[in-house]
Amino acid sequence: MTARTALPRRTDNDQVLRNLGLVGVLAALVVIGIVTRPELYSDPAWVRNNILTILQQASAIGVVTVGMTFVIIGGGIDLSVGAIIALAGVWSTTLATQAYGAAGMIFTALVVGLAVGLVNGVLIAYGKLVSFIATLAMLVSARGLAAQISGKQTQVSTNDTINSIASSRLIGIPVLVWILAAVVVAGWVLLNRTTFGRRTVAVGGNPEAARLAGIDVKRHTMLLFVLSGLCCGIAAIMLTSQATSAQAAMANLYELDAIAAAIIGGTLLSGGRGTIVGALFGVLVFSTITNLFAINNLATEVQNMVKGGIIVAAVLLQQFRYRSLTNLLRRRNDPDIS
Amino acid sequence: MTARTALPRRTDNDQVLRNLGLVGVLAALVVIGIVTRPELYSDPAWVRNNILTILQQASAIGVVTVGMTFVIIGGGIDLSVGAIIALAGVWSTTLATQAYGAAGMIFTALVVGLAVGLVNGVLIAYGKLVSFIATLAMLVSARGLAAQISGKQTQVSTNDTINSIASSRLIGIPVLVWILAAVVVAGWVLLNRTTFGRRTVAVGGNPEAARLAGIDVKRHTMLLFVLSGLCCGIAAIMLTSQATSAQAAMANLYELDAIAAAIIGGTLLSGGRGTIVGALFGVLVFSTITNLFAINNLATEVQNMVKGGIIVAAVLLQQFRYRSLTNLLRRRNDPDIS
Amino acid sequence: MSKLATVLRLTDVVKTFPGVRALDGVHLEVAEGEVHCLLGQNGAGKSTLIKILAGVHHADSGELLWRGEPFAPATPQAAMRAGIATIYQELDLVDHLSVAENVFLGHEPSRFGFTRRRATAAATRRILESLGHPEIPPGRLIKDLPAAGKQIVSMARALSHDAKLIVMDEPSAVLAHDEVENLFRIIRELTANGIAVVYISHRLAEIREIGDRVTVLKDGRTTAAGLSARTPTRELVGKMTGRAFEYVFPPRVSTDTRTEPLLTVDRLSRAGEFADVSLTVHPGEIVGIAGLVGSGRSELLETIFGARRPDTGTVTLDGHRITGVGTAVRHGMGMAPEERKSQALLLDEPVFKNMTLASFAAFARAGFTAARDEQAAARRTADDLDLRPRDVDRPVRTLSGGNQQKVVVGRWLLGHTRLLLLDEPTRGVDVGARAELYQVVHDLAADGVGVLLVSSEVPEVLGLADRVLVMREGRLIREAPAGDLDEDTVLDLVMAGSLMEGEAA
Amino acid sequence: ACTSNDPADTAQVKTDTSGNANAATGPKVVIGFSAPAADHGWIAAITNNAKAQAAQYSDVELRTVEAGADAAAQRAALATLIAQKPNVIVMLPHDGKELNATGLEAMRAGIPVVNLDRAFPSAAAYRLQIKGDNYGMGLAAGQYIGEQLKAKGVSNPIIGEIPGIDSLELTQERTAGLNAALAVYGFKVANRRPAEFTADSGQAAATALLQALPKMDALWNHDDDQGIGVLAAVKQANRGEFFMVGGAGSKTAIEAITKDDSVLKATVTYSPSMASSAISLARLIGQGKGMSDLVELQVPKEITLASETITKDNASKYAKLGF
Ligand SMILES: Nc1ncnc2c1ncn2[C@@H]1O[C@H](COP(=O)(O)OP(=O)(O)OP(=O)(O)O)[C@@H](O)[C@H]1O
Ligand SMILES: Nc1ncnc2c1ncn2[C@@H]1O[C@H](COP(=O)(O)OP(=O)(O)OP(=O)(O)O)[C@@H](O)[C@H]1O
Ligand SMILES: [Mg+2]
Ligand SMILES: [Mg+2]
Repeated sequence: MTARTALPRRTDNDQVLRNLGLVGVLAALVVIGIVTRPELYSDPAWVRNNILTILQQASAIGVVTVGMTFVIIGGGIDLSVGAIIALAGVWSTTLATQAYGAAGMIFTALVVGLAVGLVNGVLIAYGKLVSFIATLAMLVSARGLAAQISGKQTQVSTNDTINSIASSRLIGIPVLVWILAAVVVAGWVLLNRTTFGRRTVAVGGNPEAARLAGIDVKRHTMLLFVLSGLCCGIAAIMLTSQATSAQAAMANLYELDAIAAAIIGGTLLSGGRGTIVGALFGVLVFSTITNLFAINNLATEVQNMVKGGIIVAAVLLQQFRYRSLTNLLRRRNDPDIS
Repeated sequence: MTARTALPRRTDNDQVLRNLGLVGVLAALVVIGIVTRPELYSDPAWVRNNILTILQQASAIGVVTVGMTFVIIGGGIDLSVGAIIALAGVWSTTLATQAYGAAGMIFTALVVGLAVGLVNGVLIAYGKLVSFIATLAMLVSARGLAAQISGKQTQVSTNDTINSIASSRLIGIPVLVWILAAVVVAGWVLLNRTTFGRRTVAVGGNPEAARLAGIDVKRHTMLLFVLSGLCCGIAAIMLTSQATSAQAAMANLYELDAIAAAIIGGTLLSGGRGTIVGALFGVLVFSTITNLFAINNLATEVQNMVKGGIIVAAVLLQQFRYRSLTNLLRRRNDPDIS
Repeated sequence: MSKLATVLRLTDVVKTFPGVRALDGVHLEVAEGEVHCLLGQNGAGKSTLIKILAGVHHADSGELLWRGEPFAPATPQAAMRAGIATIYQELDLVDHLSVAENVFLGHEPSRFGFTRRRATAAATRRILESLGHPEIPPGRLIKDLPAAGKQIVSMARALSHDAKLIVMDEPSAVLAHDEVENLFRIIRELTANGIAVVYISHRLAEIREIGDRVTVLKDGRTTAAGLSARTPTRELVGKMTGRAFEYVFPPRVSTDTRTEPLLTVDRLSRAGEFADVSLTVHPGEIVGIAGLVGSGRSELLETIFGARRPDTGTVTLDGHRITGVGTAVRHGMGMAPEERKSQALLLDEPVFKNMTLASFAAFARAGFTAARDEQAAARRTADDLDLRPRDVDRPVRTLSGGNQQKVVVGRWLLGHTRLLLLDEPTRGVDVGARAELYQVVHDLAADGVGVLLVSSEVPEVLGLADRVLVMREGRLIREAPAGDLDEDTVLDLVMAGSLMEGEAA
Repeated sequence: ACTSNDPADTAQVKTDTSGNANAATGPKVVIGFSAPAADHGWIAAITNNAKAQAAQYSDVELRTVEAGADAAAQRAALATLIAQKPNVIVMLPHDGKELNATGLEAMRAGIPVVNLDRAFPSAAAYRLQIKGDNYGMGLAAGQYIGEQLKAKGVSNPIIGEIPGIDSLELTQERTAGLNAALAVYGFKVANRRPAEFTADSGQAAATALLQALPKMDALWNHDDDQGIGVLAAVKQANRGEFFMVGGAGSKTAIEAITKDDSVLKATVTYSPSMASSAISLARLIGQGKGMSDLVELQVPKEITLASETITKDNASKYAKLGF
């Protein structure tokens, strides 16, 4: 029995290895970029700029993915993220709201995000609806409401403060990237260093055990959807700033992208396990793929065909690395047992 | 104690009650229709025709939902159904395929469906990919390939046999409805009366238990995706016949509709439980909602807002009926116990 | 003892689940600082009772007094706040949280919502040390602990609360002999501090050793309250079952081991789990494997069954190489695994479908299942195993723990099983049913079925098996006919073993 | 010459490149081109026309960048294009408002932008705006329907409408045009079921519409691609008491009008030939030339193509233009 103490903390390793796998995938994508467009990659300024562009393109969906990761770890799913963004974006760019200036617009987007998340949360936690159905219903409704509010028009943001968020930099790094970084760090701390985060894992991993441990599972579930709604509110501002406008169809299919990024990053769709860093890597993989296609100017249909293949390859590669390295590590660390 | 043998099979009761709930929802929708458009509902011929139309419009998605229900009960999810339909539809309407006549087109659609399902199944069962990711990748790739094949054009079917499927009737009932009925009956028998169905429930409910009971979980998982692919192949023919054409963007978002219908019908998203009849009712609810909106000429954005509400109300109503009725039935049947 | 104050008093507690009256007038009185044992057959209502105390279920009627006050905890949290901590029968831990996080789940030491990880780890280490398990790392994830380690963590969790009453629902079921001693030491320390313990176990010997008083439940009613723990077995069993019978092993007809072996395991190894294991099982023979928890027996059984791939070595059943579960089952091997919930049961499915999970294909005709035949066969097996309730259409989830175990064993009585692997088959099974299970195993053996049995209860291995293998740290260190061994020898072998090493077969 | 005014004198969708001073080879012009991913015949035709037109000129190099599935993807793609500094950029934005900032960026970088079809709100974001007339399209359809019904003497007609994706602004404009034209006759739309520019969605929308209107006099379907499904639905429902007007002017639609064997009697154009014109004009802008039929020395800032009504009578003239 005493020999067991020597065992490493296996899963932390698992996570690091999974993430390493994703870093490998990212590296592979970059190598493909270098090989196919050497002339671009030979210019350091271009490379630097390209990295920032990739990060910037990943920022809004990255923020959404952080919220989604919490929801999935907590045992749910949120199909309404894209719709929440649209509703928050549209609401905060109505003429009436724009009259209150940037602060009013930001406030509106966040409150709309929180409110819709709250409705989701209440329906799911207390109305006992399956989250898939409740958020699907919300997807449909919120986009409908957004269309109603905007009169199906693209609403242009005339607020320079808002519009300049997307074009400003801080210490050479785009503000949007800073926002993403802040959300990721906050998400990591929340998941790994707070009671809220630990309880999220418990609620998703074994709700019965969580209940027996005295956790208010319903309340916690509700809060997870509120959190996701809040992230959507933030993302709505980011996207509005990027597009200097908002419309009912914006952030289309973000739900799929966010879920896919979270899962590729190692979050278990059935809940109880997941990592914020992995989710970030998942987002970066997707955004790097898009970049790679753009610099190679692939036709969209070819892009799509290839993209599916890359996703599969990425996950396989990651699994492969993960398994073989895990085995290696196990052997090395467990010689005392056999 | 012997009195217990007289107890109804609890699980079946639950299912029947859930389905009763959905029948209630359907009835409510019809009542709303009658109240809002009495002049239409006063014409028996119109009513008869309307029922057939609803069924006909539900037929292709219904077939897909049967396959999806199997996949979900078996613990997976298939996001690629819409894309498979598009690929099968496009492939079977290329000029080269159309040259082989109706049989060639049907054969092509079914083979494409089976083949794509097989690829999904192999990736998931043997490549150990999460089904969400594998089928998402397939979604992207298959639509890309469909766009490539069709040159992004709408391919018109010039085959009269194919085109007439959608307009033909048998004993006064549209052929498409017959196909749906056949698939539903076959699906019901397969799920409830065969070893394949039993394995599906076991594999989805507790894969480890299934494995330790000697079931080849991988092979079975693979077969489930093949089955779903086959259903998509059938649906591709049905849709092609209805639209007398196929294109890469056809059957857009069918995956969401099919999953939602299955879940509303009482299938557990986490696997191990589900009913074909429930899934059919789920599809009918959606198709009746669309019909109700049409006859009342609701604007799209209002439609969407209302639709979300109806979905939530339907599930809540169903839960409510289900709980109270279950309790009633239980009380009535168990007098010997207290 | 009798002058100690009563802390908990239950009168006429009734609890009905849809279709079952689980509690039908329960009385219970627990005094400060005593170990109060709850005894009763599978499904008698013990777990239900303690879940009412823990705020998980709510009584339909009846009176609960907790330290003189009426008490009806609405949530587990309320019960914990009142000073009642519970170790549940089903391990309810979160796989992807660490040991420390599980111990303090729901009442994490924190500052402004931030967990104090060092403090949590230190507190956990202290508790684990007091439990005699300083080797369990607080930072280790639960999923990486063996079953016994999980049980320790469950105990640590109960101790992490400042409880006045600790309820333990079959805590010893997954513990080996030495661990049980350790558990008793802790219980004695607790009671010395005035903490009351409600202790549930199916092992009468344990109740004798640790218990002060006993309350017996039968079919949801208290049939005897406040008996002395030293009440004769015959009387206790009588109160539990309404019948009188002993914890006995039926006599064995000797088997002819000169026949060709049914199962041959040749130098099987899996890194980190077990090494160089060779053994045989003959038709009609019962072979028992004794060993400490964590000695690798479960892994060995799973590897023989083909559920794990061996690093080296072969398994042959009747001349057929076993390469996977599929071939194993096809050639007539069956296994009742250790963790029934995660490894064996479809909880929402009815009993009969669980029983026929490995054989429904054999009942089927041309791929179409024969539900009626399955039900009839399952009903017969339910009779053989004394399943309660005897309703094979009820979802397994609603069965008590012991009855669920019977369903798992019953699965392999239905098919054409020729070699049965049993991993802790009587865990959580009550005395009466245990005797029936032993009889079933003997009948199987008499029909020529080979049985390979793993059990942490040495008397069970010695009483049931013809031949005993002793396993320690992944190696077989001794093989002998059961008659040549006694409990002390086996325990010595299992724990120390050094003296006997040379004798290893 | 501008294709929209006189399509008959061009080979399908290419402008006449001979017998015209502007056709003479000039300095080399690199034209960057971006249009949304096409899952629709019209957009596919836009890209094809642009490529075909560019191939006509020896002094034009066309660099197409794929614009992906949404505005964000197109922004990213255009960022890489701007970095390559082409002489002119021709783009069909996913959404003019959402790509306004990108248009400004290119213009600021000294690259003239030709906006195809979907206007930027800011005039500084483009050098030339060439677009179809969505409102005019609805107007034309409404006028045709109104005239026909008036001629038949129907006083209280039941009119159906099947738009494309309803959340798009262009759909809103088309609907507004239709309603305005019908109002002149005192008519209005009885039921409106949007589809998604695909044939199967057209079939579904039309089936629902036909069910809601057991008797109908006229139907405007915004898009000929989805119209394939609409016509199928009409046949499947065994209906024929009304006439239908299409939109965009696809080859199949023009053929059907010519054959006159279905309810489809007319279609109002929204021709993808505008892409060809855009390339020609982009070349002129790049070379600093004007349009030879105009007195002005430079290409004008805005060109809006008229929407024409194709009927059986003039269908032969348009046959070549169908996409
Ligand atoms: N959630 C539930 N729903 C329906 N019936 C239940 C439920 N939980 C327990 N029961 C039933 O209540 C009765 C008492 O079960 P309980 O778990 O309390 O027994 P137990 O005495 O703990 O048995 P064991 O020794 O096997 O653990 C059993 O008949 C069981 O089937
Ligand atoms: N999930 C796991 N992760 C890491 N090591 C494990 C795990 N499960 C078991 N082990 C290791 O495998 C060995 C055997 O464990 P196990 O508890 O299954 O043995 P056992 O003899 O079957 O005991 P039991 O009486 O509990 O069945 C031990 O060294 C244990 O540490
Ligand atoms: Mg119990
Ligand atoms: Mg074990």
